[in-house]
Amino acid sequence: MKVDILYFAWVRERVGLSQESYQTSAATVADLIAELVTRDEGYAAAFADLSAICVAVDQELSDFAAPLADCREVAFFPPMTGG
Amino acid sequence: MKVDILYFAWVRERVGLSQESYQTSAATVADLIAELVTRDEGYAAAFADLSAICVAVDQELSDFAAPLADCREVAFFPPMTGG
Amino acid sequence: MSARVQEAAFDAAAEAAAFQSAVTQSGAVVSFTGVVRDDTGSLDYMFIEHYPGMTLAALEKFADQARVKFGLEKVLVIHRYGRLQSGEAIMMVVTAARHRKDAFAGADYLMDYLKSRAPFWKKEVSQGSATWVAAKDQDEAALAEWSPNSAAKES
Amino acid sequence: MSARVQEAAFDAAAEAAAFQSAVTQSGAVVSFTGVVRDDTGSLDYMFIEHYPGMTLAALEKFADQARVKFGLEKVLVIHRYGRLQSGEAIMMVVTAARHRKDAFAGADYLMDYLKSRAPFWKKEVSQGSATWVAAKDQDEAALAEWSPNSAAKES
Repeated sequence: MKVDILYFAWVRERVGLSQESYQTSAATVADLIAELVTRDEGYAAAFADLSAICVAVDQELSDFAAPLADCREVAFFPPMTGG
Repeated sequence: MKVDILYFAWVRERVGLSQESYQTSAATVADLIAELVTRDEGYAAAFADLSAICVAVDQELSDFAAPLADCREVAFFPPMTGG
Repeated sequence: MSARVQEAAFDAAAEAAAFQSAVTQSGAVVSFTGVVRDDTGSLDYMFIEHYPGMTLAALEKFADQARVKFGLEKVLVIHRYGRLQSGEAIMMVVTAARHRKDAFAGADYLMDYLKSRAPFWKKEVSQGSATWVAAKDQDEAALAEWSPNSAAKES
Repeated sequence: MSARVQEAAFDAAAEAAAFQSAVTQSGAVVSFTGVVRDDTGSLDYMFIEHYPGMTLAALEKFADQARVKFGLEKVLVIHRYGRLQSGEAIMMVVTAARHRKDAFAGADYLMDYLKSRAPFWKKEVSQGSATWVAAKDQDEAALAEWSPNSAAKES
């Protein structure tokens, strides 16, 4: 399965990318993160504290247990600070 | 003692006056009302339901037990509806 | 001076803009505008009576109370009297605070005081017949919630 | 459309005036404006990043939720992204309702959602050094109070 992964704010800065197309067989968001952190130090640093990471699946706020089947876009970012 | 009495909204309409100078020896607001209601039907109608009457003594919101000694201005009106 | 009482119409947008440009410390600005509404489609006009000797001092007092209670940087209260048509602004309150909750609470608090403790009385004239607007129990209840003995609303 | 996401500055006073002139049923209009503040006197600028594919839909969703929950006649949300200077308006929310408590609560509710659930991230750049603004526990707590299981804030 090919999925677009987006990174925002300091997650983007640590990963060093704002967007990438990624081939994965991860079943859930948690599985995807487990794959990503093995890729290099940037990913490891970005996901070092999972309590500081939020996720959106296909542009809806979601959680780490969410399944990735049929999903096209996953976004990782810190807690939002709008307003 | 001479005191200016002011009337507002439907209290004014029932009394038929917006302001008068009144000679009284009433010790409290309640005493003053007791005098006024004997004067004519307009006053009696204005003060028929005391739960619907508010009072200000010298331009400060007050109550019927308030003393009138040294006071210069007493105002009677229905509950306020600003805003 | 934080308060104005006037018969003339005011430009709520211009007032809010001037207020905001004078704010230097606050990240949060809340405004409330009260507008004459014609619920029945039969309102000729609204007439607002007030107590000239008392009104401005009362508004200034409530503005000061709100400023102290919520640590507001700046407060503005404008309230009209006289004859108003449907759609016209009756009054406005603007508050500025460092934190948004204080700006909201300050404006809400001021409105509760203006509704029930500022010496204004509204009369609606519809098809030639005049009715004094009755005070609402819920307005008195809203005011009571700010008292130190109430469980609600205190921060 | 109740929401706009834009890089360009907006005129909060003109937006509020246009909003109010389009309101026909409501006697109460509440606006909130968030402004960039330079607490330390050393802010070069604020940078707001957002998630373009998601932002507008999120704002529209929160505006709809507020409209339904508080019976609002009209809602407006404007939120900027990009580079902002101290004193510039970041965003504004305007609500119109028949009763003032609903207009206040609607704006307060929307602000709580925008603070913690809209995909914006603020970075402060001061003397060449950039810091991402941390989310506040109190913002998350404020949001939790609107949930049906919370004792507070429900009417």
